[in-house]
Amino acid sequence: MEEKKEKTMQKEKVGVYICHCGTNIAGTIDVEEVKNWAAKNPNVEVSRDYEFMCSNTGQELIENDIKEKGLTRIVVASCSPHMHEKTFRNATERGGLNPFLFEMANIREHGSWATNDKEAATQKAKSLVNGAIERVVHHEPLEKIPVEINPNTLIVGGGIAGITAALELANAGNHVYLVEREGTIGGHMAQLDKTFPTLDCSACILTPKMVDVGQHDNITLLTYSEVEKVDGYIGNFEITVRKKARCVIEDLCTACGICEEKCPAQVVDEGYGAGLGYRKAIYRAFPQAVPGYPVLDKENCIYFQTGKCRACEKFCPTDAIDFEQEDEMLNFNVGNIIVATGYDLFDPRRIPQYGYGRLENVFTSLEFERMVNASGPTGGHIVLRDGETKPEKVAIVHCVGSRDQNYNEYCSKVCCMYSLKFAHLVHEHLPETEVFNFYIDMRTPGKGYEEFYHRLLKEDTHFIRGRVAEITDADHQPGEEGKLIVQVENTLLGKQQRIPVDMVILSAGIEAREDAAQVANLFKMGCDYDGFYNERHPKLAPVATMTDGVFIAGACQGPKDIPETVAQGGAAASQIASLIGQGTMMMEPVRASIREEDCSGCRICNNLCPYNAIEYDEEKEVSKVITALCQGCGTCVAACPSGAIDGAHFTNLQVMSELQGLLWDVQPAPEKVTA
Amino acid sequence: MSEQFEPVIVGFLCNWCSYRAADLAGTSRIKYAPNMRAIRVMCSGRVDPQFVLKALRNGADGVLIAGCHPGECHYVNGNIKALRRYTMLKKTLDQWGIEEERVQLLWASASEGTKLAEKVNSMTEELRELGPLRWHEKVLADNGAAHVPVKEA
Amino acid sequence: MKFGYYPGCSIDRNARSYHISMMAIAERLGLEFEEMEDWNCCGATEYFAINDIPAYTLVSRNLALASQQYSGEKLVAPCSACFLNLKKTDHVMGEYKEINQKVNTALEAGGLAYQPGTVSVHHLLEVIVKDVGLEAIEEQVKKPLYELRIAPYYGCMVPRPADMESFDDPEHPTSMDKLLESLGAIVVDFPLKAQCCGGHMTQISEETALELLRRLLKNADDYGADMISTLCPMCQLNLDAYQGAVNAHFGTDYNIPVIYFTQLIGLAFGIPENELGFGKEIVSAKPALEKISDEAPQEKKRRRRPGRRTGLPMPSMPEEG
Amino acid sequence: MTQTLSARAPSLFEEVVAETSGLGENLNTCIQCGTCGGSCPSGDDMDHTPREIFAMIREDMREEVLTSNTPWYCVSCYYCVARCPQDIHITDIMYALKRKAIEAGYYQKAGKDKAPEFSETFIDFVENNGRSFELGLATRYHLRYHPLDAFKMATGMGLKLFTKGRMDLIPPKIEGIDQLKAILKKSKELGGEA
Repeated sequence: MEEKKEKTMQKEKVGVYICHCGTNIAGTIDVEEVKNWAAKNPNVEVSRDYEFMCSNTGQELIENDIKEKGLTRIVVASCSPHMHEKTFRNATERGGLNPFLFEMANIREHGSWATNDKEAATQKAKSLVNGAIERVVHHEPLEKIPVEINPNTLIVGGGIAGITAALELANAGNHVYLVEREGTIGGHMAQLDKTFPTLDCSACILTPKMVDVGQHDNITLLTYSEVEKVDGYIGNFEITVRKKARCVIEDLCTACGICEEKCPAQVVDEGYGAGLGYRKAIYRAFPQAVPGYPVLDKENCIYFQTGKCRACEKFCPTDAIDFEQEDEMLNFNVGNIIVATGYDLFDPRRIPQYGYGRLENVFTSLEFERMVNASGPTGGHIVLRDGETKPEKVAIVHCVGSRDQNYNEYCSKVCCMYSLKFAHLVHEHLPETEVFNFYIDMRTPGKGYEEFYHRLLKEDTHFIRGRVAEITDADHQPGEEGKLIVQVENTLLGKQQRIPVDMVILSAGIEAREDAAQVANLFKMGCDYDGFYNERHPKLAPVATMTDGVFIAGACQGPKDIPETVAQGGAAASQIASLIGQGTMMMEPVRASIREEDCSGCRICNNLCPYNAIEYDEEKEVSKVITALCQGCGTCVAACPSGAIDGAHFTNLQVMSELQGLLWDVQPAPEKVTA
Repeated sequence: MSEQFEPVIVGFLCNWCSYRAADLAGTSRIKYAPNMRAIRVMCSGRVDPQFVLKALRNGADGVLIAGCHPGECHYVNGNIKALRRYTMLKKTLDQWGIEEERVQLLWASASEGTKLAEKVNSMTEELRELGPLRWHEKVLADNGAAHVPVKEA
Repeated sequence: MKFGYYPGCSIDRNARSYHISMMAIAERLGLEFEEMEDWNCCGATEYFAINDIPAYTLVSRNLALASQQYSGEKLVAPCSACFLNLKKTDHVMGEYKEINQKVNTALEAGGLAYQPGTVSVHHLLEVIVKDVGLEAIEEQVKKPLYELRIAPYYGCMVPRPADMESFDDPEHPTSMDKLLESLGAIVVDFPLKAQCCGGHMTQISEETALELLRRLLKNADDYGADMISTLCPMCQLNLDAYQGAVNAHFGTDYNIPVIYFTQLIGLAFGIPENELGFGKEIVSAKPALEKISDEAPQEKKRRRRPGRRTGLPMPSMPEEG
Repeated sequence: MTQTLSARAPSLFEEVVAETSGLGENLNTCIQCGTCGGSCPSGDDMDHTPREIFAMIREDMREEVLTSNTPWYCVSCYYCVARCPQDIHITDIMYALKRKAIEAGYYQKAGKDKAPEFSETFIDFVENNGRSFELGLATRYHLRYHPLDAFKMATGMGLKLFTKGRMDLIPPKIEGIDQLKAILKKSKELGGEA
């Protein structure tokens, strides 16, 4: 204690830089005032403000000041350290100082953006800057720890994003573990019939890629599997995957399909079939599934429920059915991870006035995709729920569950386009049928998208501008009997209209996966308010996350169409390829160490460490940190009764000094103490 | 309007969840009481009870410790350790007559910007009601006044 | 169970049968409704059209009285408009400081005060379904309403507005459906169950009002309802007293009695009709009541899902599992 | 609330929001989707849909808005409020428009003079007795404004209700009527027109 006290007196030359961030900070915080105030701190040599500290010129300011004015410590007050700590550490290093002699004050996220009260924001900024100055004085030079990057990659989710990324990495010669929850890869894209605006057959462009994945030497495909545990950090993650028992011996199965044919249990296919068709209890989602071997769904299997049947086993020509099969736990190491878990379709049952689930002939968009698909349950015929009747009038309702504060405030981005595609498909299949598209605003930004809308205008679709208020079978007027009535304000006419139709398609929006929050926690990512994963930077780092080595791609980050999803899958893969190319990565030196001379050998810390990184030296009767295992959480530092453990970059002295600096304006006057 | 007492709260926020929650509150432009000043620690398990005491002694009216949800700690279970220390610390503070609202513990994941902001608001409101802490009068007065100078000198 | 009771102006005369039947079933269910002393009118939908602060103030006098007279008991209102006005005023005073301040300044002139959130306002249906519970109701059923086809009518002000915590779905409420089913009755599909009866429109634009009423009657009739079950004096008055006017105006011949759900509960409990206020309705319930059978019907519930293999599967609804 | 120092007269939008005491403040977030107009049970009879009224308020079309029959056809069923994707308190805005129309003396022009008259008669009773009174309300409202309807009322439905024992002859009155009057007097001083 006494020793450190003396250290505080030692004068460091601190450079303080207050960023305006355009008006992001300067609009709320009086930057000039903070700068001038900071300059009065005895340790501060230079205090400056600048428009954009993260710009080249901003960084050069720091570099030049270090060189010209002999600064020994740097403080930048700007955004969150999660945003630009790295940037300014690099600048500090280029100036010739150890990068850890730098500290950041977060006056944007925690300051100017969090309040409109200019006076309070300025006061808070002073405190944060002061805390950083008092802290940085006690910083010590540290060296980063090199970590080797394991060239293997884990990709979670076998939709088009995961498939794209897997092929990119595998083709470059890297090994990929592709983990998919369902029995086959393909994702939502495999469920679609045509793709807008070019109307390519979705399966035709997707299945060759699926086959490539299935056959690739560099890809370990784990379907019907889920990631259970993720340990470690960039370069060396330890992954545990549960490979669920599919009751099929993969080595023996020839994917002949006889088991499926013979299985007597038929259930509604809520997965791939979107609830519109049936499947067996042992099934492949669709004939082109990759891998080709089926999955046995125990909940619906007659044998598992009643103890009798075993038809699949009886008929299997290669004895590939194994009812006793158990879940398997697989462990492997990877250097990087891509999360590409996709989206859930908004469940329109949440909007009761649209009648889905109550009114037979109200369909979801995915149901319609399956219906209009030639390999779907109706053989591609557009029919009502009775399976026969062709609709004479079809309503397509945009924005279901999107752009609505009661459900999701955001626009789902793809619905306008796929609704137009639906209108076109109805025209194509049933030329006599009238189609009504109900929209709030027609959103068609994208290559060839607006042109597609114009094509539909020529096809004589009725476009009614108005958000549908309700869909009912309660008729009021002649002509409405037995119909579904779509009630809407035609906002271009300013009139309420009731339009009787035979079929309604609800263009449901895109939502984050139901379990997005759990998955985010598993991989240490953040979710936004809507449950979509947070990218590191909305503009400049769209596929990286706040956790090094974990990347995201596709609709798990936000609503996206296929081209964008594919682009993200590729982007994530190329970022990882570049890390693999570097071979090593420098890690934060935030680690604990024990001062032998102060250690009493009480061993409290030994059991406290979650990584078993502290061992006891029987001979010397002291504890020791195994640096390679230590992750730097600091719980041992807080617990040591002798204060013998130092947490590098988070020492007691550093934290206490920051604390004292933060509270500069409320410190009780010293004379009060003795009063 | 009369001059309102504005408490100063020190927030110990863990690097992985709650500090990011505060970042998210900012990026989402959620406006909340500017009364909390944050210190970033790697884990809520790093929060040494003496940090809290130092904060109160040095003029803070309250301290918020925030970490990842139980079971979601970046360091396995550092937050549980924080909870244990917090529980013991509260007993001590209680004996000194320090109101329990002054030191609070919050679980906020990186996506819970709103939750963090709401907590800062509610805590600020509670501390406004309680008024300034006045550590030196409350804790050190009477018997306390005697021992401070003795020990240090 | 003890509750505070805000009857509302209609209960005294027009909706007497609501009050009578409510009290009759309360006895069987062990419920005690203690009427608020010196309550005043809630202003219905009229006061807000003239002056809003006085309108909130008018309602808040009742809330202030309730907070004085009861010690934490829930306040029950059987009338939809009263329920909404009481609940909304409490909610708005809590959310909007300016309104709270003005209302309390006005209350002070009468020596009263109200702290929003103190009184918990509930509609009678909510109390029956939630606090009493369907199991307790079923235990009391002595004469099930077998074969009686009922259209459950909720109207607008009980399920909505949705921004305050509502005990049922604002678009597709089902609590009364389940209640009536537990009495043994057949609940018909009634898509317009939460549509508006027109409220005071009968006094303002009869044509508009009659059209709204016609739709409701037609919809109930389309689904073969023997009667409409209601939970609001205004809905009852409009559908019952104006049914003749609807028939005269549109050349229809609807003859659908409109009965309070409390009367139906009483009936199933075996309480004699004359002790439940039957006979006060203008469209007589007699013919409908004669349809009640002693035998449980064979097929109990309507099924909407088409059978397997014929046609396409229907999406399942949460309650169907 | 009244921080604006500008000399310009308040726009209709600002006035309407002020009239709702805050409940209508997100009216400016209307995205003109028409959910309200589509949901309205009496939308057919309105000369402008609620959505149009909101657009007109934004464009400061004072006279057109305040002479519109739209608010008077609102039955307060709250469908629009429950469904509005922007969480706008439409019913309360309609109430506010009614009050503004009465204040501006515009409501006769809306051709819907019956509604404010009915409301005023109703409130007369409540303010003087503390309770409403159906028979008195009906006869007085009709006699004062629509004598022919009063005859129809007395011989038709009113008679039926009367014989069923569903109408009072004497108006009910609360005990604390003086207290109520004092409270309402004060509230009117606080809440706009007295």
